[in-house]
Amino acid sequence: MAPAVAQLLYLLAAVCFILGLKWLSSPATAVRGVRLSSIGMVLAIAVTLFDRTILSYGTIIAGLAVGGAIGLWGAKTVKMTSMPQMVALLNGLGGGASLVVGSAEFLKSELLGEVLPVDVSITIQIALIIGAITLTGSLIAWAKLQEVMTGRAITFPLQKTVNALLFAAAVGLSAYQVSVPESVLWPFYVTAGVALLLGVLLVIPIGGADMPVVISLLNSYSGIAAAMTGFVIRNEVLIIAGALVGSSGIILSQIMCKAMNRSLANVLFGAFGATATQSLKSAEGLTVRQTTADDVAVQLAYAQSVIVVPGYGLAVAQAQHVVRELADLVEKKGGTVKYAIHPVAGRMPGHMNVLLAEANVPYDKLLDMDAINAEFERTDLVMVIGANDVVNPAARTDPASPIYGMPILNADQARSIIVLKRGMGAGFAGIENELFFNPKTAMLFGDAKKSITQLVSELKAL
Amino acid sequence: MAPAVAQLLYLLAAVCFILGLKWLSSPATAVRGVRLSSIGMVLAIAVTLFDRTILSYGTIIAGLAVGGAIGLWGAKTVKMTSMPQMVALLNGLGGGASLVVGSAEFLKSELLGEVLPVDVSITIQIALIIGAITLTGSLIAWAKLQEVMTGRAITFPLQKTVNALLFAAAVGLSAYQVSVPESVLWPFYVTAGVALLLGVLLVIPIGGADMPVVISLLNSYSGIAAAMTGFVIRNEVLIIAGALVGSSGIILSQIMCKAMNRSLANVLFGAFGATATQSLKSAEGLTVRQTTADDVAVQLAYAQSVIVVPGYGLAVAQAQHVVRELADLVEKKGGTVKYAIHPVAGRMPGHMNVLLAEANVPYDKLLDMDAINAEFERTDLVMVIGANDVVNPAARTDPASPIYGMPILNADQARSIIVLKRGMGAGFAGIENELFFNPKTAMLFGDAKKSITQLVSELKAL
Amino acid sequence: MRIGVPRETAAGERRVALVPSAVARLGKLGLELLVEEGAGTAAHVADAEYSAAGARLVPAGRAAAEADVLLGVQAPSDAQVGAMREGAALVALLQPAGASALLDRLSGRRVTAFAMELVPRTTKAQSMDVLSSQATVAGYQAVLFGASHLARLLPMLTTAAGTIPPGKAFVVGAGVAGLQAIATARRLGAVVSAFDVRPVVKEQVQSLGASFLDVEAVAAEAAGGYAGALDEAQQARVHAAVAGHIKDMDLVITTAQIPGRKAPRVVSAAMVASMRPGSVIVDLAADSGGNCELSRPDEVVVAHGVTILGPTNLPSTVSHHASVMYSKNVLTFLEYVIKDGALAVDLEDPIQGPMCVTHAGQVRYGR
Amino acid sequence: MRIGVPRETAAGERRVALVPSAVARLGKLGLELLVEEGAGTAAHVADAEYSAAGARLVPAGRAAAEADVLLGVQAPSDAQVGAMREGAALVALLQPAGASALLDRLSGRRVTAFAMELVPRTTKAQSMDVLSSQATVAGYQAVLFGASHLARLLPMLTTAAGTIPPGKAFVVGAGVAGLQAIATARRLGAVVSAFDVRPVVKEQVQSLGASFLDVEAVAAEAAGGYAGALDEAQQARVHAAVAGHIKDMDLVITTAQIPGRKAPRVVSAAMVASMRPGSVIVDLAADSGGNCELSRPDEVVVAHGVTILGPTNLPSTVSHHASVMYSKNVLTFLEYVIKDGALAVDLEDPIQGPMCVTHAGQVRYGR
Amino acid sequence: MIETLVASIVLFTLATFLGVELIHRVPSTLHTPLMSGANAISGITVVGALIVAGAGYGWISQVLGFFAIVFAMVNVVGGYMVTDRMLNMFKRKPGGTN
Amino acid sequence: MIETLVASIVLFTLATFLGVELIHRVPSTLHTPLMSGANAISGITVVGALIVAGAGYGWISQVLGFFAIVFAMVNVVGGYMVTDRMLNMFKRKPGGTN
Ligand SMILES: NC(=O)c1ccc[n+]([C@@H]2O[C@H](COP(=O)([O-])OP(=O)(O)OC[C@H]3O[C@@H](n4cnc5c(N)ncnc54)[C@H](OP(=O)(O)O)[C@@H]3O)[C@@H](O)[C@H]2O)c1
Ligand SMILES: NC(=O)c1ccc[n+]([C@@H]2O[C@H](COP(=O)([O-])OP(=O)(O)OC[C@H]3O[C@@H](n4cnc5c(N)ncnc54)[C@H](OP(=O)(O)O)[C@@H]3O)[C@@H](O)[C@H]2O)c1
Ligand SMILES: NC(=O)c1ccc[n+]([C@@H]2O[C@H](COP(=O)([O-])OP(=O)(O)OC[C@H]3O[C@@H](n4cnc5c(N)ncnc54)[C@H](O)[C@@H]3O)[C@@H](O)[C@H]2O)c1
Ligand SMILES: NC(=O)c1ccc[n+]([C@@H]2O[C@H](COP(=O)([O-])OP(=O)(O)OC[C@H]3O[C@@H](n4cnc5c(N)ncnc54)[C@H](O)[C@@H]3O)[C@@H](O)[C@H]2O)c1
Repeated sequence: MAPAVAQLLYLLAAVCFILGLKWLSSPATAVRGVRLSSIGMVLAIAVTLFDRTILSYGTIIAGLAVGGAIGLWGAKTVKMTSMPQMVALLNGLGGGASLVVGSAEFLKSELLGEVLPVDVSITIQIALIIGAITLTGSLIAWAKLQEVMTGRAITFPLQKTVNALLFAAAVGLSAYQVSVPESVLWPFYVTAGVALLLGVLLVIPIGGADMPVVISLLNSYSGIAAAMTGFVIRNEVLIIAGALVGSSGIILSQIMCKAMNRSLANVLFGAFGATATQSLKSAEGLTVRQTTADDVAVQLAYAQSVIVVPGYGLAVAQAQHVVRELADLVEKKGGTVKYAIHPVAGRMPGHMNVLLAEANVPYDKLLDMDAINAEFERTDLVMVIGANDVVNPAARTDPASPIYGMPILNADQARSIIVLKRGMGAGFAGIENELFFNPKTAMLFGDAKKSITQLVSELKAL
Repeated sequence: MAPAVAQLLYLLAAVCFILGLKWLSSPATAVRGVRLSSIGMVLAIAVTLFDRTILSYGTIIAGLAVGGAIGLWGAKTVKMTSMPQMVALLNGLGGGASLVVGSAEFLKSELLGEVLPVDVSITIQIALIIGAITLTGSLIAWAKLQEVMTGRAITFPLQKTVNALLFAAAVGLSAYQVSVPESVLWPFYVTAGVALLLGVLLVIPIGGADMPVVISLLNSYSGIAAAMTGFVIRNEVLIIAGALVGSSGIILSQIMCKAMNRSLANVLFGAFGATATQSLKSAEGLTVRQTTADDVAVQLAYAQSVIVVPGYGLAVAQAQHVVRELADLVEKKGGTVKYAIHPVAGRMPGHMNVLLAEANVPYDKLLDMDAINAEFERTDLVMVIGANDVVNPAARTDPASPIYGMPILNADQARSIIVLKRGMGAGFAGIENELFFNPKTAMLFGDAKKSITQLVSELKAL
Repeated sequence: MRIGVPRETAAGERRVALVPSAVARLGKLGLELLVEEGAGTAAHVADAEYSAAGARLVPAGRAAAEADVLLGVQAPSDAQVGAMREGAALVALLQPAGASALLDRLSGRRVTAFAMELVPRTTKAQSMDVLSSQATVAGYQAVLFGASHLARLLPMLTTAAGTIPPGKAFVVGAGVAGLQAIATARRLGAVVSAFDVRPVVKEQVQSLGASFLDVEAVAAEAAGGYAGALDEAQQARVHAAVAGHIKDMDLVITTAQIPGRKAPRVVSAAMVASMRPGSVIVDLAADSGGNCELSRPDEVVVAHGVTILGPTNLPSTVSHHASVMYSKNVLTFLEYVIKDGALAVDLEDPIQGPMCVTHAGQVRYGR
Repeated sequence: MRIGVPRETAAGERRVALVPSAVARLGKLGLELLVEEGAGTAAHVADAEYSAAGARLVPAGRAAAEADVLLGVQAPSDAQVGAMREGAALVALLQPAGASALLDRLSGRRVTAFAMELVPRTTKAQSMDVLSSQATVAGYQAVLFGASHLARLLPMLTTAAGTIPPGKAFVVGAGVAGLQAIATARRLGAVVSAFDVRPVVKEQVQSLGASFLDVEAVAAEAAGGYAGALDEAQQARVHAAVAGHIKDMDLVITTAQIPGRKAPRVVSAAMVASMRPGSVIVDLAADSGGNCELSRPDEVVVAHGVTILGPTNLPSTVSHHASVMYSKNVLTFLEYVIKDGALAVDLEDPIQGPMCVTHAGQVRYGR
Repeated sequence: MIETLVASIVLFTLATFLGVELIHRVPSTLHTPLMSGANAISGITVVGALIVAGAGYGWISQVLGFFAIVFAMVNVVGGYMVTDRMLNMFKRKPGGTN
Repeated sequence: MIETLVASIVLFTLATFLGVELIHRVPSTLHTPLMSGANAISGITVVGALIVAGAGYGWISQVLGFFAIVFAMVNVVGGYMVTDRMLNMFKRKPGGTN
């Protein structure tokens, strides 16, 4: 194959990656995005195989077969709930590959006694360090998520200083390696070792819940490592694809942090500061699952049946108009929305009626408890908006509870439950609500009106 | 200057252009965007001057001085209302520059008897053709906007065929030129002439109101011409900047078309089909100015004082809740919103009160005619929502009008007026309303609820 | 020139023709205002407010005798007419259609009389349009009146003591009063439907969030935006549609009128019988014949368990604001007809002309 | 076991203790239902509906004599008590506080009497809570009643006859009735403010779109979510704040109550005098002493031009829905106390205990 | 030679994609300034013009180069100035929270 | 040499900008699939691995190349498959208008 043709085909592969990434970020086109991106990958591999004067196909075929088989098997067998750790593992391997390629180039030149150009040397060192950090860092992330090791932040005194020193050491050794023309190998091994250690140390102080951000960041690193490899072997598709992943990965990490209302710095180094994470645990130590508006918006967009359970908080927030707007949007997207009115929701008889009538919610969508309770279990999504006591399962199960015996709305029977309230405040009865700790429940904290306004704009953007 | 340094500085210039373009597309950063982009330009020029072994600084200094002075003078003296034609003119010159540079390279090689590589030849031809089309096309656009020639579409029989033939001729001659090694000049001159003619012919069938789209498209062309020049002289910043402008210009043309609810094809070739543009002219031949939701949203975001004039159309559209939401948003952005209630707005006494009370608009924002009429002239923006007779100046000026003598809201005295209605339908009194033809007025057509919902999401996105 | 504001003499009339703010405005035009003592009491306006606004208080009965222009809400009593000066003017709701005796008496005293209900329903005259302003009040009050007679709640309420479904209200005749009734019933949370014979009204009804009872091929739009009478076939279709609809209604407000005719009969006795006991009908057309067969002017009729109210002067029960609005209408009219401190009667004027029922010893109404 | 539903004998009482849907539910439990002829007439429930639901119609007066459990809205007449069987049960609003004679008579006949107003205000008992259900109706009706007595319009209206500003309503005591009054006045378009001595109520008032009259350092929250009495300094501050606020009000609804005491006096005669003529006060506490100094139970007092209404039984004017809700409460109570077709009296029960005023010949109330 | 051509094509392609992604939703008030700003950037041909004019291959190059520089410079200077003037029309109002 | 380095830097810069612009607002449900998809793309090192392994410079290159290929292939194949599986979880519901 003529080099020019190969380069153009590489360019085509790069275009596949570009469009693939773009499409991946919208629900409607995501599937198409992966497909196109994988086509690009096949193309890149094929071009490489045909283009270069490959001397030993044996190793290559074996490698491709073994790697492909493992990947296939892993992807088929992994459980849906273990996806994040799977991605961590795959990412680590990607970093490992860069590390190995860099090492191979380096060792080859050393063995052949070649003197590498400075820029190649530099980029080899960068690929090496980043690849190593990605490898061990990802493995730690995997271990934390898989609960092979504790998900808690692991800190020790002077941790930041140690990390900084190690990083300086790695950089220093690399510089030494590059500047010394004669063939010395020890700085190379030490650099690799230090970088591998650094990967471990950088990730252990980060809590298990923040791992997705870390993985995304490491993913970005492995992109950069790939790009560096590209510099080394002068290959454009590696540079482009690597840089793409490098920058989009950082953006994605930032988006993820924003969705958690944190900064990237806070995620990465938060464990060293005051651990100000609010405790959202029940008396029995259960924790609630927090969610974000864009997430709920996607759920709403895909839910076929939605029930809104309004409560006193809806009235306090004066969210009746926006709720109506949200419901209209959901219906436009093809879902149905009903309102489940508990007889004592709010603070006066008919409180919810007054509000929802003001917002012109059609009367036939307001169903009282008896009319709607059987429907919950057939419902995709329940949105509990500022209600608390009226959906508290303790009324059914806990004879000691002051609300024991009060009939409640069966919100807990729905397939998925979203609760909108400001925090973990109790309702009128002043008691804890185990519904919030239900694994099917996700909490969207904030003033109900603000939250719903956000939901509306997220849903519109989808 | 070392070539590598020059190239890196060119890259920096390209980055300036990238960020400059990006920032230009948001109101908050636009000013910064132009500045950065112009810094990039200065950088690119400086690098060129220092890098190449410039033999004759005389011509260059003279050229820079003359061109800069003309540009400065033109930009300072042009009237704000003539901006579009100014841009057309500048764009034409840009295309002209590409044409001249291409010609110079071509003539040089012919004179020196050099044989150009095929790719350079090809790109020279492309630069030539596109540059020529841009030059004359832009000049025609300028002439149409400046009303030097008629703004109407100029068509003649077989126009499309002629254009196609001319285009084929230009391409054919170029191909011939490239493929014939010996020095012939006539195909070059003929190609240039045909392309210049083509520029004229392509633009004359397009109506004056669509010129901005055409200019944007020609701007995109001149970007491509610049990129081709870059191919010719092997200069990266030319390629990058040219491609950037080339693609973003096309996107911008599309956005502009979308804002006019047209397709690009319809704009370019619309004159040949049935001219289906709806007539929005008054009996006296005045035309209304149509606007779009994103435009109104920007105005709302920057208006300090807004008065909403609701009318019967608001009731018909049941837009009371969304109006309230829009007003809340405007106030959040720092503007004030008041409602001007005409005594006979709607179809029953107090019609507007009923609706706005339902949407919980605070009573102190509802001002009756006597209370608010003096405020209009101090108001940045009036939004007339489904009102008609109550803002019809004929009541003041036209004794023959059935509404003569009825006091009206002085909406026409505001600095800017937006009217939301479905079309040019009359109100209760069944008469035409000259307010709609006021130069300060822009019409946002569509059901009021839909329009306002759109405004809300546009305003949120700003 | 003297403007006289009497204390209303008609039974049950609580409004007053001019309120102090209007008195002050007229005073600025150089007019002299005479207000009878106690004229505003029933409308909750004190004599002191009138004096403060610049009026001269006169004993009851004196306004008619002294005024050049006598105002009034309802027609003056015979005594008042007798006391009026020759050539004086009169502005009030004179109900000229059935009042030829009054008109004769007025022309006998060469009074220039303007009947406020005859103000043309044109855009320009809207601010003098007492029919609209008083109908607004009537439509609002009709719903309050009906709802407080109802043995049911109008809004939907989901409570620990069960769910109360929303009440159903039905408005017949969606003119000024009918639309206001729709709006008020909607405010109270009722599910509102309406019927009218003018098809343009459908959109107006819907613009208030109510539904419209469509009857095929019924349209009786007459000149000036008023309704006309229906032919027999149309009447039959309306009858069938209303009968089918009305039996589920809790509150029915009827406001149908055809100018110059007996009010159309829309609700028959059989329809009343089909309704649930405890429902309420408010017939605003009771004194022009009634939209409901069983309504009697100013009586509370209970038939088949349904309460049928026929109030004839609801605006008067909202005496204060009804007076404020009436006064604003009269003020606008006076400002229109008074030029340079004197009445400028112009029988060719598109507004004065139709309103003037007697002038220079002639009865003009009906000629 | 036989359940008896009498025709109410108290003057002006239009409600009925059980409506047909509840009759049917109890029938399913195997109980025999006796309903006096005409028991539901005033609540617009026909005898035929009761029979259709499975009740046996008995002549007036017979229910007391035949029933094992006699229901009622108000306390039974002496004759009814006399006719009751020994050991029978009674469920009604007995107003035990001022009714020791009645209680003695009931215990004399060994009647087990449950006073519905004594149902504890706990979450669990909410569906038996007649105070809440009837207060809901009263709060709604108080606004309609007040508004239709008002010489003004409540909603803001911008019309060709001038702009009517929105009416101002003030609700004193934001308990169940007060909150409903707030909601209803808001529906009608009034600008609503409210005052209560319990600070928690502020948020509830605001959640209905009304504003709260803040008085510094006033808080009197007693057990069970009820209010307590204020000390003198607090009282003085409240007086000053209310006096400053009330003079601009068009409609005042007072609902303040302190359990077991005379209703607090919130609106003084001087305050009434400061209000605009034509305004209206509706005092829902009139029969427990009145929140307004000038109110008289069931009378219309006009003082200083202000109309003061003191309705004592507003729920009865909304007879049908008030009965539906009352009946639902009673039904829930009966389902709670009846086990296997017989009354299971349990004086230790947290709900029955407080409600049972006489049992086995003993008066338990007040012991 | 062909190598540099391919490299140029790669650059052109990437920059084209970048141009597409850069412009998303532009309020129509910014359409003209954006167009004008982009137009100024397309004046980058001035670099080409400089190279042609500076190469000193004789009078044709000189003359053509001169005109190319003048044209391109008018485009550049005029374009930026005009854009700036347009943007000065909308200054942020004080007091907004965004 | 240095020329190609600069060319590589130019490419890297452009692609970096492009990466930044490509990702805008991603619903959080797509965060993991997107991350996983991007991760699969970073498996492009497989190209490097192939070149290293195929060059045939002796056993070290062979062995290291083999492992590099295996690692990278697992990353690529696993990455795409996993992403696809995740995306299959949300299929559009029928009847929606968007
Ligand atoms: N209906 C009646 O007649 C009546 C009368 C008296 C008492 N009650 C009692 O009131 C209760 C009613 O139950 P419910 O479920 O409606 O209400 P609830 O149990 O009182 O719970 C209301 C919840 O809303 C949340 N909230 C408050 N303000 C909010 C805001 N601005 N945005 C978002 N969330 C907000 C609060 O949590 P955060 O603080 O965490 O946000 C609170 O947990 C029952 O216990 C009932 O017995 C009813
Ligand atoms: N207030 C009263 O008591 C009363 C009573 C009777 C008559 N009137 C008369 O009614 C008139 C009131 O004036 P006005 O300015 O309120 O109304 P108007 O003059 O009747 O004009 C209403 C305008 O709204 C537009 N429209 C209708 N539906 C719409 C929708 N869904 N979305 C957006 N626009 C819509 C219509 O234009 P398109 O068709 O182009 O959309 C129409 O031009 C006066 O002439 C008055 O005299 C008033
Ligand atoms: N141009 C203006 O400025 C102006 C001013 C005031 C009123 N108007 C218009 O004048 C019209 C009449 O108003 P009005 O309230 O005085 O009317 P009205 O009192 O004469 O009649 C009330 C309503 O009853 C309806 N009606 C008549 N016969 C009926 C029947 N058999 N069944 C059902 N409905 C029947 C009429 O159509 C009318 O809507 C309205 O449309 C109003 O908008 C216009
Ligand atoms: N847990 C439950 O399920 C449940 C059920 C029913 C009622 N409740 C609660 O019980 C409380 C009492 O309700 P209610 O309506 O029967 O009360 P109520 O009729 O006893 O009193 C009415 C209101 O008057 C107020 N008040 C007393 N003195 C006052 C004064 N001097 N000035 C102003 N206001 C004064 C009280 O605070 C109360 O809000 C309410 O808060 C209600 O929510 C709770």
